[in-house]
Amino acid sequence: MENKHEIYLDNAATTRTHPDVVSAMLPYFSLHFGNPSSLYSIARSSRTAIEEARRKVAAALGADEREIFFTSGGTESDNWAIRGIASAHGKKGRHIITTAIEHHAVLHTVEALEKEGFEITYLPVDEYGMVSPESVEEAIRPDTILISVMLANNEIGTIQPVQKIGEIARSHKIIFHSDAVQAIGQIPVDVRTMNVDLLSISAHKFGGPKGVGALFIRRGLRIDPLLYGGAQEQRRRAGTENVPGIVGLGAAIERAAAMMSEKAERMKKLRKRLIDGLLTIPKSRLNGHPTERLPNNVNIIFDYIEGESILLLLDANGIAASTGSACTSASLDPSHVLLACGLPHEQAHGSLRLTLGEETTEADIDYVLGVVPTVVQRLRDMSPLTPKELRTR
Amino acid sequence: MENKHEIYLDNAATTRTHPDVVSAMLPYFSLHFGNPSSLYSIARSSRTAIEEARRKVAAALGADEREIFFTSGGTESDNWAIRGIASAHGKKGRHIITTAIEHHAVLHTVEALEKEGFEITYLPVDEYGMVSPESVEEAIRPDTILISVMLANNEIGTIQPVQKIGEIARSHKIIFHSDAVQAIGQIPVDVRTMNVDLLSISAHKFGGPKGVGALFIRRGLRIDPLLYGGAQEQRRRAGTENVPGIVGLGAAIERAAAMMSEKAERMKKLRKRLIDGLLTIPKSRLNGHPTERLPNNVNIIFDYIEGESILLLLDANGIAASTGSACTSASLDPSHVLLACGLPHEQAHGSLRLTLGEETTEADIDYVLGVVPTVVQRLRDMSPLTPKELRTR
Amino acid sequence: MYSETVMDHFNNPRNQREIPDADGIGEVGNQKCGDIMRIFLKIHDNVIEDASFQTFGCGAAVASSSMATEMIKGKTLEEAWEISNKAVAEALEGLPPQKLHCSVLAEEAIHAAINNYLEKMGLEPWEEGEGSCAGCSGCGTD
Ligand SMILES: Cc1ncc(COP(=O)(O)O)c(C=O)c1O
Ligand SMILES: Cc1ncc(COP(=O)(O)O)c(C=O)c1O
Ligand code: FES
Ligand code: FES
Repeated sequence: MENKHEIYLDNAATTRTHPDVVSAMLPYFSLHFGNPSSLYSIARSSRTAIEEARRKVAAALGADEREIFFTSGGTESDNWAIRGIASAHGKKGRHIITTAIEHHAVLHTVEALEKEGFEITYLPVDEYGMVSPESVEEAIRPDTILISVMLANNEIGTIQPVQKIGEIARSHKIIFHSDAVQAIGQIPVDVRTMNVDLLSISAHKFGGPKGVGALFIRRGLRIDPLLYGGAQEQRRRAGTENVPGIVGLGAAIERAAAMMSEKAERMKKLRKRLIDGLLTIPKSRLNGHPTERLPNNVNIIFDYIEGESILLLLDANGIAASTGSACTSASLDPSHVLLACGLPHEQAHGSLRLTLGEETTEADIDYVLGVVPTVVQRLRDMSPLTPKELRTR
Repeated sequence: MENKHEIYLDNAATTRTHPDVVSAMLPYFSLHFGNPSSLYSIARSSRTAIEEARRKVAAALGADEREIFFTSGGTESDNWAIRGIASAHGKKGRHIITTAIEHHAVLHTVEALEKEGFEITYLPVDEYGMVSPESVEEAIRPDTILISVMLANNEIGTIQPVQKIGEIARSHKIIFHSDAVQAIGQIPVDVRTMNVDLLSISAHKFGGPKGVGALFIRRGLRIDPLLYGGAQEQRRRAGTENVPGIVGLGAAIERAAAMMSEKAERMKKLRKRLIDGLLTIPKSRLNGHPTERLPNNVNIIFDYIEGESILLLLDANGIAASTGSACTSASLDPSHVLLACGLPHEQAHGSLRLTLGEETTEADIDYVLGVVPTVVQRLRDMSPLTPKELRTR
Repeated sequence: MYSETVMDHFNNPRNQREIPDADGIGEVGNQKCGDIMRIFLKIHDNVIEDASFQTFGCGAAVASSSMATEMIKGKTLEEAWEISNKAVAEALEGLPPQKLHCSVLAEEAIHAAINNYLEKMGLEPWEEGEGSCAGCSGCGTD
């Protein structure tokens, strides 16, 4: 029942694994299938392939190969970074600083630590979803062991002043983690200029496969494992390596880095066209920062209507979009990100997120601009909140 | 540099992902690539595919679909089972019973818990690597919260009396976990007759892809998450689902279950031929149980020689084998399993593990039986331990 | 995981035999990693005329013994004593980090063989310098 007119504008939820990436992965299922830990020559290809992928990831992040550790995705990377530091440095202090708009992979992990006696400071954001470096500095206490601030937000696309926050963390000798899951392939990421000690990425957000990611761990940093077992990944992350997945991650990040600046320019043009068009709808507003935002992110509130119903009507018109983050679309909670930006509850339920991808065309945007006003009007006519002057019936 | 004469006898380390399994996975990379949590119709195929795979895994294990939770592999399943129970039931008691011959994914996890104040009993095994149910019963204390005993050992193939241990656990109302990673596709596994509450599996051990596994969690069991974040997997295991991997796991387990009994018969015949042939070499002995062992497992000690050097010479002859488990081949430790069976250090370094697979032929076995005696003799001639009468020079 | 030179010395070990009338025999072993190395020396006028080995051990241990015996042949006892595990590993074009201690085993075996000779001659054994095990991951790990 897939629609004939299909426009995929939910690239922040996940992206199509690029066919070139799939081709790169294929030989590692049935041909070079050896366990990379094995000694014999038929396992050599798996081992070499993993190290090649590690080099590509390291190159894309400005890191050293020995600082890249493969995981099962962004969620594991976030969990590992936070829990691994809490466990290794918990004797030194039990205070962690993060923000109110982190992904749940960070927020629910620190909440679990809260139950174990850690204290968490959730930094507020301004109306654009921006964290101020000053607020980070003010929150630091003698027992602070970790600061975790995402590089770019998954819902509203706001890009945080991570470099400055990193400098502050460094000057106080506090470990700094950043969730860069949404940033890769969209904006330049360099672990040295960012001053990060830990950085999370996830392959399926930039044309790679689902179920594989990586954690950058600065050399010399002490961190406990999250997964115990075999001696893989320098004894830091156990488990037989997902060789095809890792190869896919390497291929995807290399591709994404190579096309990034050209793609970002194109995305920004399309984004402007989309935002300008949507804001002609009365009582609509852009969420997130006007300029410091991911090139592919559009997030708009239409007053008086609810998110899920917009999605369903858009879907009926062949447009795949989202409200809030995909991971929470199974839940009914309002967006914690929009609430943190100061929106009231009704509105925090009602945003439309459209995230463009490399396949998005101008014609797609124009089609969407044709559909959305009708959909919004239809729902406003249905809503008890809509004032008279905005109703057509 | 892959050898022309290639005989893969390391199926306990990993298996070739079967081409039919890869075909089943392929559409979920670039075609049905939607995030299963998303609402729109193009994500429906991913969601349906996951639920279909869950049904297949449940059917193969005699479980209910709602009891199957997908993970990134056997290691995560083991870590989750143990840490999740320790965290959820740690207030009730802090004693855990396991065995000396578990996989490192279990052993290193309980060791980490030991540092956090848990007490661990490591049950001994007899010379065949067998745990006695009586020893389990004797080890139980009022504060015991978990028993973890593997179904079949990865090095020596010994199959444990898990059903009896499960009965004991049940009668004492203690949670029972079993690592069944090596058993799937080899011997029947049924979570109800086994009386298990938690059971770990890993796809790449039975023709599925690396980087995906599952944990069976009996309905109603209280367990904490290992990975926090999005609302996936009934809110118990966060992270965007590895859709192609999960589809591959489903396809592989269905295939493995269908061919199991026929394959096991064939494996047992080949295994007998191989063991009988190898034991004609003087001063050689079979490790593990003579009958209660996985149909595909052969593990032999040749006195006076060391494991890695056997592997290297076999590899030069196009035979891929292993000593101990692949996960530890990067490390120098002797096999903890063989030590637990009572072997001295030198011998615990010297075993040869050959694990057959569905592609293994009688001709392969005969070729191996031709090569091994020469290799053993050559190394014995080199070894300072070899007595005069076994030397050729 | 091994260099071509390691594999060459493993597949075609040099000097792999017993010297029945050896002047010095050194045997060292490492229970933990289960390796035992025995070095035989034929010594004339303070010079090593012949050297051979027997090894129970991994690929790196076999290759290290083979290379070490090659390196000490024709050397004076003092020169042979100075051959470090590093030199053996370098001559092998490197060893994986977790296998470095296998070359330490070779260094120790040479020292043991030389001291065995000195003792037979009624001389004081020479003293080991800085513990060669330092920087090797072999002993410390569990
Ligand atoms: C900012 C951010 N962090 C973490 C994640 C989790 O990544 P994954 O779903 O690959 O585990 C996501 C996406 O879901 C994300 O957008
Ligand atoms: C008995 C056993 N448990 C757990 C594992 C870990 O599985 P994985 O490597 O898929 O994480 C393995 C294999 O490596 C195993 O043989
Ligand atoms: S000498 Fe012990 S592993 Fe090589
Ligand atoms: S074991 Fe002592 S040098 Fe490695």
